[in-house]
Amino acid sequence: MNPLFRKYVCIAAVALLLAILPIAASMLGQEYYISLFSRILIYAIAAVSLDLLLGFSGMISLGHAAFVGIGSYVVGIFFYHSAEMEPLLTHPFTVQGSENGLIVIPLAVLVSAIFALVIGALSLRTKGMHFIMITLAFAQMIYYFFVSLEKYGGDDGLSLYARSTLPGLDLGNDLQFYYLCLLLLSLFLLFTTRLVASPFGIVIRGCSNNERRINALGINAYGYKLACFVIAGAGAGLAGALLANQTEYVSPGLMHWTLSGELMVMVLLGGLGTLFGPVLGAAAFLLLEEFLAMYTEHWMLYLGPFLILVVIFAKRGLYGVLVGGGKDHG
Amino acid sequence: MKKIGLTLLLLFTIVQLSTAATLKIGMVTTLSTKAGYLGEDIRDGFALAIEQGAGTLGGIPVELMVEDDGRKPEKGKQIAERFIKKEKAHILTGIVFSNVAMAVVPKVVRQNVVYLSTNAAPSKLAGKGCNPNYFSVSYQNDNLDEVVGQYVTEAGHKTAYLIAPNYPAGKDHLAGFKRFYTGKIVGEVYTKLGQSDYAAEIAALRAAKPEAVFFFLPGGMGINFLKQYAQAGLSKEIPVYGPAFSFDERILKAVGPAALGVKNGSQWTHDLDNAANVEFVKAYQEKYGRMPTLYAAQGYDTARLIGSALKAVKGNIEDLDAFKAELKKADFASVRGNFSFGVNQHPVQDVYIREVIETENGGYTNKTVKKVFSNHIDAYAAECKM
Amino acid sequence: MLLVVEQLLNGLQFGITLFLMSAGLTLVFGIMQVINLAHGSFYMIGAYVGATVTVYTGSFLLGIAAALPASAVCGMVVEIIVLRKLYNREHLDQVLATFGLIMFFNELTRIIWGRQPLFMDVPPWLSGNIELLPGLFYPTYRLAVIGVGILVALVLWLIFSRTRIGMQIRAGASNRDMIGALGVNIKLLYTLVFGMGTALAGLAGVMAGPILAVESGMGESILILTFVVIVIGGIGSIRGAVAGALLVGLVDTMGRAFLPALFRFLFDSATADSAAASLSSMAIYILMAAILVWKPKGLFPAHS
Amino acid sequence: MAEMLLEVASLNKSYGAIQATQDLHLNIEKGHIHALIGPNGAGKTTLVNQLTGDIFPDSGRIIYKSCEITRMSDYKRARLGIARSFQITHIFENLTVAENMALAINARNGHSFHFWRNSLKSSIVTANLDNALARVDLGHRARLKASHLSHGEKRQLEVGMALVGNPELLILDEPMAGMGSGGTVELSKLISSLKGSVTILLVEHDMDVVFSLADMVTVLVYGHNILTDSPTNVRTNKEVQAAYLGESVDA
Amino acid sequence: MLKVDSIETYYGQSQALFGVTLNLMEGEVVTLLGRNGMGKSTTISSIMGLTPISKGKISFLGKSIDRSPSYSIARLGIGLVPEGRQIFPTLTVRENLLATAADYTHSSSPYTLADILTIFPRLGERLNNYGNQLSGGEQQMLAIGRALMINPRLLILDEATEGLAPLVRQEIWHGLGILKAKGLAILVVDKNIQALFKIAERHYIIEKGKVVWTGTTSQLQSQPELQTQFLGV
Repeated sequence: MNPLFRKYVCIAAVALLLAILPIAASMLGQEYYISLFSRILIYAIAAVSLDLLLGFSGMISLGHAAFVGIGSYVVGIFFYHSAEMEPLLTHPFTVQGSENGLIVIPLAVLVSAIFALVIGALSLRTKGMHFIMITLAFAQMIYYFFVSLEKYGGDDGLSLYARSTLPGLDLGNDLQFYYLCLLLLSLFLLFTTRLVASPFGIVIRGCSNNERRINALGINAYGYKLACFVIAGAGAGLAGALLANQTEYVSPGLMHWTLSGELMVMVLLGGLGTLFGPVLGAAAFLLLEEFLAMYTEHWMLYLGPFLILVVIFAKRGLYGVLVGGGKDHG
Repeated sequence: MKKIGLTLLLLFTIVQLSTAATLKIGMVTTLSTKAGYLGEDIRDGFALAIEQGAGTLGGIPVELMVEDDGRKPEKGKQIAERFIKKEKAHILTGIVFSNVAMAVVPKVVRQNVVYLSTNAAPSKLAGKGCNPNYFSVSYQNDNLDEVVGQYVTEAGHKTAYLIAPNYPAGKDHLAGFKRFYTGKIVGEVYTKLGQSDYAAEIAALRAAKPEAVFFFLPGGMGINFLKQYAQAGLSKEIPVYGPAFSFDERILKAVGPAALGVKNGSQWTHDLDNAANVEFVKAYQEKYGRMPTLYAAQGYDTARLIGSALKAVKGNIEDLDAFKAELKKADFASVRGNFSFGVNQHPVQDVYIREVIETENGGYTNKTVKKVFSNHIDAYAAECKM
Repeated sequence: MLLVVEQLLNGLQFGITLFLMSAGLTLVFGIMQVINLAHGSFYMIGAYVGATVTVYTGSFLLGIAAALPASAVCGMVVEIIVLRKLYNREHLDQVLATFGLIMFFNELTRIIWGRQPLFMDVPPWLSGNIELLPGLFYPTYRLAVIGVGILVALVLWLIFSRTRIGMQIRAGASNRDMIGALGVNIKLLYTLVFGMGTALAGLAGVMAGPILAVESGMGESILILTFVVIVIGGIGSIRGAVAGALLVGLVDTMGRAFLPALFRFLFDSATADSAAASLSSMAIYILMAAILVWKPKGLFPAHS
Repeated sequence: MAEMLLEVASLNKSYGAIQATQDLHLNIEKGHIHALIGPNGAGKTTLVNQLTGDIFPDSGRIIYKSCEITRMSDYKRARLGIARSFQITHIFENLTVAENMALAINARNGHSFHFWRNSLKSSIVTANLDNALARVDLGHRARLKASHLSHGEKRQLEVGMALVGNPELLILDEPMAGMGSGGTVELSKLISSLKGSVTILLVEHDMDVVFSLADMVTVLVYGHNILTDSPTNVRTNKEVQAAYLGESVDA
Repeated sequence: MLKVDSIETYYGQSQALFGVTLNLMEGEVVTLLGRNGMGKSTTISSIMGLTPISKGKISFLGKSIDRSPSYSIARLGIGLVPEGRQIFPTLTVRENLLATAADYTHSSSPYTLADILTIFPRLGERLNNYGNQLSGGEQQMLAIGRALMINPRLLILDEATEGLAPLVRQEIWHGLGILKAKGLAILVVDKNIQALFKIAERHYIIEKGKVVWTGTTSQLQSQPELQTQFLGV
């Protein structure tokens, strides 16, 4: 089969499956899977955003979960203030809490992007292993900050008691929430697919291959990498905002470095440098975790070596298995 | 493509499996991570009660589904959701940690499912956040600190030094102690969550010269602290106190002699003299070959409470309100002796001070020293509007 | 004043434990360019084996004697089976594969030793306190840890500067092909170096056993600190590891010891307590970020 | 007097005890193909890297179009019209040939900060891509991933990318390295076709190429400019002979 | 002693050697000549096992070495003085000499530090300097000394005097003269043909990955056109 054709068939098949899955699940009386798959879609957004860093720009961030956490806390904190009828900020101007998804979700994306801008601006001064570690350090800082943030529950986290409101939608309804996630994932994939093929995208991909050459062409690689870092952070923030809604709960646990590690695993499992791959990776990882844990308490004993095997032998991940082709953008 | 097929296959297998007739109880607990033994004990205590009833609780056949939350709130939530939506469980239990409970419980109880806590009982769920579908069979988190506060006051220590991890539960626990302690607090230190070395804190503590030290450091943190405290030679100089969490039999095994003589607060000890307890301790040791911990006792009590209510409603929990009413009666022989529920459906029970002693075979355990509170009600009950 | 001295000692002792961990990790990274997240697992293996043997035989020294080869052998087996395949791969692959190793080892110890922490006590001949200065008592065991750390640093220094194997290791770090072309079996050398690094981690683990809870997953908390140390110090540099370890040990300890008092001058006590606690838990990460922003390759970059 | 495009004065750079560039003076006349030759280790690449801003000299000055650029960062120099090809092929292996070229085109035109539009479909790219590819004879390879090109084609792409946007100074660091004879001829033709329109600093070992193309040749030994002269004079110079063939030329 | 039989070598996809054949007898000094980029260094690194060959055979002292790791090739008795010297920069001169020293060939009188210092007295003054503090010539001497310290039967020098000052070259040629007198076989890559005429018996000229000419010193001297065609300026 022509690889390109095969790729489109696969994407269409997965898209179709995702579209009909909740309906099928309801018909079979297995509504539970709707929420599991909402979670998968959300993690897929986070994984795709991380793939922009790992797979396309060569920036290995071990602190990506921090942005997921920040996004979720924005939703959580605004919800908390809305529920407690207490202004979030009185000085220098008043900010009220909100449960409105049209406000809090974009705000979550924005705040994550701002954090990514600051963290990225500092981290990108370093390279290689230092970059890995400095991103980890920033994530740990944010983690400990929220652990000790008593007002918002610290390590115990914050319960939301309801999902955000959106005009014309009831997010409390798992089915509607699922389709919102699916829509946002699709839009995010569309955006990132265009992004990596855009002039900006080829600069970014060039950076991962040869930063010196990018500079020799008269492009300041730093600025582009930073922009990419910010976009990835914003994507993670979007995932965080949705995750807060899905679990109706936020906690610093979302920012722990092991979660960053798991996001990396999803990207790799699905296929590094393929935007579509991390979606599969997120699904595979969460399903594996779910079902392995059902069969054995010691599921990590199997997942660990499995990961190593994937790293050593199946670099292109699930995407490579399905589509066959090497790295590409799609 | 293969994977999708696999998923579908799994889906159908699960549909087939989920058609058994027994009553399902979902246990979300922590089996992995460093704290895995807590969940293990809860599960084992619970399972013991089922085994004693030959696969039933109160004569009603039950199936216990246990799954590891890995101490991750969202994972706990995920499992709970599966138990409810897929397995159609009406009773959930088992959570060890407050943060998991805070993520899982509010959503669960809104879905008309009964949740019985075998351990974590954060203040938020005891006061304003109380719910008719939520029962704590263990305690309210602060109880075990309050009893120590009272005891330290009674013991005549005029100054105390407090240590807890820097997170809300740590602050809650210290607040519990302070609620009943009337002496002077000469130091209140919050440490990093998961901290392993306490040399700096111990040095500062020594310099502050308190008459007593109270700490809340669950799990490995407590082991580290106690060992290092003893190594610094302080255990002979300044008595240390804490809630039972750092003195269960399995932790004591890891702490060794460093904990000998330390007094701690608990609602249960293996030597409590009542028939249910004697039977439980004996049966548990026979089955698992180790001393039960308070977590095991909590798991066991929870199972037996469920049994008593199931028996009363003859296994019909479709009428959930009737079932809850029976639960609330707490008509079972608790291994703790006195046990009833308060308005917020948290225990009204006796709370004791215990002391760590060495057993004949060189192990370590607790012996009851004194009953400090009788029919103690938690501090948040008044805030509960139910 | 005595308190300050005591806290400095505490910082030193913490730093030295970190050094034992970092030395191995930085060697492995400096020479083989491989990031090993599983380094903490060898610390855990050292602690578990040490605790088991110590309890079984009643001898702490036998515990150490068993822990070192156990962690070294585990390390070398892992090197041969997994890491050799990753030397020429990107850091990302190494991070992920060793992340898998962490999962595996944590679960394995849980299966072998059960879920509850193991007991390990200070040997009687090292228990008690020593009066270092009038009024300053310090636990003997912690002094012993400081002593062992300094000894290890000296031995490492001797190995590196005085022995042929040390020269070959340094030579291999700068030019792998050349050292091979001069008749040195570089693969074997790497395996040995890796084993040495994991043995040091095992030593750190068994030394920590009497002070800390020996439990599954104990490696992760120290692992992150270890990475902080070697990144601050400059990856691949033993000198950097010494400097980074002491810096992290001191900053962390001093922050915990004196920030609360300092903050009480500025805020009311409740605010001061929690602000100081938050800041001291973030202190080393702030330190690391600051150093990297100032010197992106760490304090003593090895390949300058 | 002819107009100088690049002037290098008293440039020094050392690595440890090795003086890689030693009191170096060099002037490159506008429009010339100026060759830089010298034995291995003479400091040619070190000099190139200082000219492009990859590394900074210890002392000395580099003046480009009467503007001092000694410590200007690499990407800013590129924007001033200094383009380079690398000694070791530095194309983007993970991009297609067309994308490589489009990257260069966008970069030269300051059109890279677009997130949405396809990189190959912007007007500036469509207007220039075919020409740019044709110039280095890679039109038929446009959709191929660069890693799949032959060595010679990679070098052609390398040079082609440096040529995009018509730089004023083109620095070619051993463009012929590792090429078969056919490729050498192709590339020589390309370079000679640029003569006059672009100033070129050519670092090359292949003396046939150097002497057939260069207007001026500089010989570098120990990081020092021992001679700058016309090809004919360089060819017959004793000192150069010594540098290449050893001191005992007359032995 | 050394037999290289029509080897082909690739760097990634680009072929560098197109069937190089050469051989070398015990005690012989042979040169490999050719302009830059023609495959001389690739030939050397293929012999040393650093760049695997895809076709052909290499044997040393009758043992096939074309699939051996480089350390075992070295242990058979081939000492490499690589292009660019590749001194270990973080080791002192003494350490550079001692780190890998070994008597792999069970020589009757293995080299000692003192022997090396006799051949290259200049190194004696620099014993405690680090590799990166040496001048190019000193590095070259050190690289030769380092290779001798493994007591090779064959010494391979890649670009032995490239970029060195005339006086330093003299010192190095002088040192090689001593080694030749001791009966060591030497394969040398250099452009400095005049000096090579004095010590080498035979020559191979490589052009575009192939041996295009081979013959003795007198043959090469009698054909000056070869020098301009393949080597000269």
